Amino acid sequence: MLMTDPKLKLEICYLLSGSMAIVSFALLYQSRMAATINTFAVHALLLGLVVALQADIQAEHNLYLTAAIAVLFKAIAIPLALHFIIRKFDLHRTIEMVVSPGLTMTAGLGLVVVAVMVMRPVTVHSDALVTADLIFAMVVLLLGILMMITRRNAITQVVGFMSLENGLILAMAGVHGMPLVVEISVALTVLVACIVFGMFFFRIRERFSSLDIRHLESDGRVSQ
Amino acid sequence: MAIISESLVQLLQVLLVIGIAPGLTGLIRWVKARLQRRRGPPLLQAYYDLARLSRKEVVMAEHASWLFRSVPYLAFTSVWTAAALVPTFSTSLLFGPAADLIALVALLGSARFVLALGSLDIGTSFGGMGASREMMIASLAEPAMLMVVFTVSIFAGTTFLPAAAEVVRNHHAIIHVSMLLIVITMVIVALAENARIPVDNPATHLELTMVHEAMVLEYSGWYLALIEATASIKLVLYLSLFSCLFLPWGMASANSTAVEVLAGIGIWIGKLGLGGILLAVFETCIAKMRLFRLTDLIGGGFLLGLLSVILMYVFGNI
Amino acid sequence: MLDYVLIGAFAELALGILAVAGRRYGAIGTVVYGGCLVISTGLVLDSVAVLAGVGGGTPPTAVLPFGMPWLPGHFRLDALSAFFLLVASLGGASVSLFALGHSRHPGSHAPDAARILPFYPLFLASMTLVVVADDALMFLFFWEFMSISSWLLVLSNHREKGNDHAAFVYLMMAGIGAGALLFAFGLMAGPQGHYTFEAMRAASHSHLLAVGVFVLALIGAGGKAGIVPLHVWLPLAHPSAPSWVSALMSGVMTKIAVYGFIRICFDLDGPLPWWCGGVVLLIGGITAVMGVVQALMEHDLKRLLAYHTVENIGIIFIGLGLAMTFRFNGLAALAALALAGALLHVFNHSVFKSLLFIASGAVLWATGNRNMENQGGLIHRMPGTALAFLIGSAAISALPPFNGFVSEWLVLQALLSGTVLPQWLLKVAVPVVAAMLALSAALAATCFVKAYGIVFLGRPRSAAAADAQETDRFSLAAMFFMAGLCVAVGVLPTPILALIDKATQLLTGATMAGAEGTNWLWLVPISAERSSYSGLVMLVLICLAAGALRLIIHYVLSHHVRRRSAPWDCGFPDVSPNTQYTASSFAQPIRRTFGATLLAARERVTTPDPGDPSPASIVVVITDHAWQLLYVPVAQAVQFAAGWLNEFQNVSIRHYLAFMFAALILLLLVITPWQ
Amino acid sequence: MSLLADLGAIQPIHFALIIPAVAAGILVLIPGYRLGSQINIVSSFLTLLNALAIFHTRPEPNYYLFVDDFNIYLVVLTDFISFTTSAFSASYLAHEKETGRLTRGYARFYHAMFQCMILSMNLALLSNSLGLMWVAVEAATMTTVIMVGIYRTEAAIRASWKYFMLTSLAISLALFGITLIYFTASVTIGSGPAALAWTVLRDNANLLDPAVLNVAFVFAFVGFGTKVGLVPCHAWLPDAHSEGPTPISAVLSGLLLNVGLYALLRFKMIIVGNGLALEPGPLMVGVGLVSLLFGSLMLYRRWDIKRLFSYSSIEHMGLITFAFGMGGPLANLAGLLHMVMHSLTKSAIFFVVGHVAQVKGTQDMAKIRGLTTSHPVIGWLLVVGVISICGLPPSGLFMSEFLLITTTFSREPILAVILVLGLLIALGNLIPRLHALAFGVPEGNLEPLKTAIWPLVLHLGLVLGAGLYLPEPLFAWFQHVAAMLG
Repeated sequence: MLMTDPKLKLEICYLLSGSMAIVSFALLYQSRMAATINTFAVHALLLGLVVALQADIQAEHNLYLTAAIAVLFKAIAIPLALHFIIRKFDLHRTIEMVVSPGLTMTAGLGLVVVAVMVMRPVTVHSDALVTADLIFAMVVLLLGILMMITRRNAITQVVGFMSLENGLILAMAGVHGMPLVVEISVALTVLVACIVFGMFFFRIRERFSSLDIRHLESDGRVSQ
Repeated sequence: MAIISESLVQLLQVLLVIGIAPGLTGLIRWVKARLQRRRGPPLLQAYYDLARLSRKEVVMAEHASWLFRSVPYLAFTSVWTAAALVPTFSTSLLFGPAADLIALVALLGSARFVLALGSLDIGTSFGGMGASREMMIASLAEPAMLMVVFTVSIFAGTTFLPAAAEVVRNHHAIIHVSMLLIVITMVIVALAENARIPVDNPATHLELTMVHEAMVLEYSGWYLALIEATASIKLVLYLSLFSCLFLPWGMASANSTAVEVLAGIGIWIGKLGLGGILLAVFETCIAKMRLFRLTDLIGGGFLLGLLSVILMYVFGNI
Repeated sequence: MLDYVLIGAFAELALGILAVAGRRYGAIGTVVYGGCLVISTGLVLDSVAVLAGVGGGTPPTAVLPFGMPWLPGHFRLDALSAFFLLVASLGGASVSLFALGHSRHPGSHAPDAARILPFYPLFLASMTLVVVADDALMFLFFWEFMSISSWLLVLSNHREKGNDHAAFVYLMMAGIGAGALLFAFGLMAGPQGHYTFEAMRAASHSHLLAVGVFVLALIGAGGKAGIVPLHVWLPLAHPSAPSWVSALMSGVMTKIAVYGFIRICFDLDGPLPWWCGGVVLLIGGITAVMGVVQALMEHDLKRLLAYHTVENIGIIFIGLGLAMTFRFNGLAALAALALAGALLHVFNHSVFKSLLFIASGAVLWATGNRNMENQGGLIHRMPGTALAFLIGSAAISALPPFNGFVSEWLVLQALLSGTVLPQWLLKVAVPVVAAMLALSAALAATCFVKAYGIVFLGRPRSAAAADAQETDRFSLAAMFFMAGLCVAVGVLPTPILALIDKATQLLTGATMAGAEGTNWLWLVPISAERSSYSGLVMLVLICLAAGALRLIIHYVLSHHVRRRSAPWDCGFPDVSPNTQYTASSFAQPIRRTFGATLLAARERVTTPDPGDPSPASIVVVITDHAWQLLYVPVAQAVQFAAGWLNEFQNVSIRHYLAFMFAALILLLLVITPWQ
Repeated sequence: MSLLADLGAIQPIHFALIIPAVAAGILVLIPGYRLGSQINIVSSFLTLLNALAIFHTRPEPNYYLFVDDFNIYLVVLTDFISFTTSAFSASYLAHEKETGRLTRGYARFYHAMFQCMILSMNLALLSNSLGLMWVAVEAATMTTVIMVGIYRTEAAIRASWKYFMLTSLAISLALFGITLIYFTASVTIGSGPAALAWTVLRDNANLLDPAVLNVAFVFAFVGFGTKVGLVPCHAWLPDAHSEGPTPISAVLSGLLLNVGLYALLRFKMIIVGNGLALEPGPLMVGVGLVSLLFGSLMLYRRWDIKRLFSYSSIEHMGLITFAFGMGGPLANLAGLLHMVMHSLTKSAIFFVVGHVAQVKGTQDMAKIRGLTTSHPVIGWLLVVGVISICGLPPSGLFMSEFLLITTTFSREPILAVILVLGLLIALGNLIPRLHALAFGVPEGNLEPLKTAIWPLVLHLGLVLGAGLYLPEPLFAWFQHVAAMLG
């Protein structure tokens, strides 16, 4: 009854996608791993809601599937798995960030400005929702990358990567009737799932004691 | 008719050159001795030497090759040929057209080339030393000589020697500044090429200072005679060249009578004698130079020659 | 005419493949070299026929399905190509003859034939095809192919220390030159890509473009020819190859490079300003002097010869530069004279340099050693080789009546005619260059007195030299063939000049006065009263004099006796052959005079204290300034850049992500203003 | 879902995907690696035949799959090289198995993954829909990541981790670019598959919003540029090449880089089609030159032979990008030609290198000497390969570099000088390395190793043949594509 008002739906959708950007900031700010994972779960949940709303608004039933995938995998399965790994490897220590949170936040703000500067003129011809959606998507994307490059820890890097994927799905859901959205989101999920769980973590646990990718970085012989 | 006269003149010159050369050498020796308050050898001593040498038996190193034996021939013939090409007392020679100045210099160069080879053939240290030093001197003297040639030929507009002589005679070239410069160059070159003081001492027997003598140490008998003759012919050649380029007066020409030719011969011999006496005086006055000072002397001559050529190019024959 | 050339070239390519196929088969060497000999001889006849005017006036052309369909292989055989084809195939024939003999009894130190046989015919074929190529692609294709095949030949005795460095420097310089030529052809072809030479000739090149092409051609082709300071590869690469290949590289390949320069600057390129000729002139003079001085410092026989190649290339470029200046000033006849001198020297140098290299190859085979200090007295053991080498030395030292003198004489005559040039700078430059030429000629004579005297005369300085063996008949035949050419061209230059005249007419539109062949005895470059030369007359005179002398000595002094004994040597006891003058001691005065300034030559003599039996030693350090000033800094810069960038290869993934991110943000910011 | 519905009836073009898919399915089940490798070869060969069939009869394009002059030749090239590679990897794996570097299980896995790789690359090339192409590229990345890490050594896992992180970020960016394209297309063309179909986009490029196109191109450029290995996004490439199995290195250099470039060029064509958008040429020229210089400078100070040649791949990819950035008939022609020739040559070189590494038991160049003496065939093939990759005749790369350098110098002399400088720097490093590897006194193991030589003989033969003569139809068709690229 309340959700029948299309105007309101738009408002809520707008609000939710905006809050995704804010949660991205929260992710950026988080300095504890468990908290990071929980925050990401929230991020994914929001994504699911937004996509579901978009599905309702655009009457694109495929999007419901995407939303479901987002919620089930990103908001539930993966966070659980990550928690499991943390417990298993006993990583309940704070992440040493490369740069201070304050600086990171500032950089994030700068990225928001960039996103607006770039996307605003791009979207003048289209309606407000799509505009907002794309801008927020880009913000989430850029913040995700920023998170990837300001963290040393494999888990948090993967979290950052997944958050930027959320941004992508947000964008795809936002533009009207994009085909193959489901396939693409499935592909993205497979990407994360198979790589993150299937391959790396087990291998890395075989080889290394911790997940700190400083072990994975150097090219070995410097004399190359 | 012209052919006959030309060939006669040519033959006469070829013989005269050989005939006079030892005399000139003897004259120089005699004058030097006089200047040094010695009685000195008789004027004809050089002829006696050649005769005696040609009678003596030839002693040769065991491992002398065919090259060693042919060197005296080659050296003598090439210098003799060169001498045959230089207009001495007449500008109309049968082989005149072959008397290209550059070719002349090159011919003398080949004589030096084979002599140096001959001195290396025995494989003695002094032979090598002589060859090395001779070639070093020549490597500066020959370009200097070519500078002289260039200047003259630019002035005369030809490298054809008799024609050059004609031009010089008719234009009083000797007054030209470039000509004055190359006179100096020519003197230096002539001293160097004929192994005279200050470049080399023909009379020395101190091994370490020998240059030309060191080259011919291994030769004896009539080989040595040939080489001595070569040296004196070379001297005649240079003096004749000098006179032909700078004092070409009194030379007979194509259509001149026998009397004029005889006069020309007389004048030529006079020039040679004068040149010899001047050379003797000069040699007496100065001392021999150290080997590595020579590069300064001959190089200086070379640069003077270059300067004169440049002047010639820039100002032409005014 | 052209068809025969192409057939021959492709037959040689086939021989290369055959050599690979039949490498197990013993007599393959005979087959390959024999085939090359036959083909090259045929090409000689063909090119002479073309130059003699057989087959009409218009140069034959051909188009082969080769390269790209819209740019098939164009080939053309005009007088210039024909002349250089003559040079190339003449060298190829005689060198193949030598190799034919040499391949029958390879010495112990010879590289295995399997590494030479496949590439030797390819090398010949590529050189043949370069001169007949008629579009940029074909020209560069075979030009580069020439470099690669010779590079592989240089690598054929790859186990020898230092050869890989030589090969590397060689290929590197070839690459630089190829780049320059690519640029030059790119300029002339234009953005639409008119790559055929006809199109380039037809196109009207702007002044600036013409100068650019000239500079690039000077770098590209001149570097291949070995002009200073691009000569550094030459003394490294040429000696490292097997001797007969060295003969081809020095005698022929450098000439192909000269062909490239002439083709571009005289034929394809637009009108050049006057100073271009002056630049070539000066570079030629400097090259001549530097080459011969470095040769004097050298006591590796083959390196010495290689440095003399540099010198002779200098002489050739002097002639070319003069021709350019004369052509600019509209003095066609003088341009023809200078060009004829240069081309004749191209021919002569290819003959006597190949001769000297294969003779040194025979020496190398006999003594197994390239170092002159270990040779000596070979005139007794190998008289034939010694005679051939002597003639070659006399020819390269520009002594009459050999061929080297004729060409240098012509170049000098052209220089002496430089007084008519109006440009003041040239009025100063020409005499200076003339002096350089005179100097280099004299120094060359000195250098070959050293080379011949140390290697062939005196007494053997090593056991190997003491029991050296004379080389085989084929090799001797090859040597004497070329020695004969040296004498023949020196005595009667007019016929070959008549052939060259076709090329000079093509390029300068004029003909040299003495080249019509009407006056077969006298060589008259400008006019009879200006200057004339006749090697024949000179030879006749010398023979007459010698004959007369012989008669006198035979009859007058017939009683003379000849006795052999120990050498006199001022009475010093003859200890051992080591007391002989060595190459380095022979060169010492020159080293003091020229080397000290031009090459920063430094001697360090260490004499032991009295009573100390250890031997004294002298160390001579020669530095080629070209290396220090030009190549070392570049190499260091590249190394530095590589090291600096390498630091970015060992950072963490995070940083790589950051690079990507930075690139993204940067690009976004860049495009924002245009939104 | 929607995709399968829209694919329509089965056509030959579908077999390009079905054959590898089925083969992969089978290969997972086949335990024996010998049989597996044979099946691998057979199915790759069938794929190649199918590609030729497609080449012969073009199917009707729909919104998902299509064939045009540009992609079909890449498809044929891809399937050809995958075929030769499968043949090579048979003998390669046999040796790996003997030495025990690979267990049987992983060999099975390898074959399956190999087919998946072919599948995804074919899909990426044949797909008309940008979204589908993206999925395919992503799948290709996944499979290759797994392949690179297959040895499970620490270094291998490092390499594939790096590869994964960089490329997955990259394709995410590319996806955003695609989304933007669709966004603007859906406004003007109308939403639905048509708005993602490349043919439609190209034809209606002028309808699209230039501002959006600019942003989209930036994202696509960084995204797919990373797959191409352009500086500064190249970091994954050397590790992935040097740590994975050599056949995979060959496929990476020979094919996957091309796929990335192909995607990039499609975007370029859309941008160029729309007149108002920014000109992408200068960007490609600049990045291409930087990559060229960087790659050739990085050749110095290498000790690992595979790493050396992977940097050479960066160099050549830079060269090709530069050529397409220059544009114009000649430069595009040179670029296309260079693409093919580089793929053939570089994969052949990696074959040789694989042999060498197996013979000598090391990838350390300091331990490899005198191959032409100890192993003449491999050694001389290496010489031929390196000569070709240096762009010296008689190789096809000489042809392309001739065209590129001459035409560039007459247009932009400075750029041409930088270009040649880069090539010379590369030459100046590769040649001494070649001398050390192929010549001199041999070192290390001297026993011959039985290997399949014919694939690399075939590759180099093609390269040399192309250097001597390009067949008329092939060339005409090259010119046509060059004109298409604009």
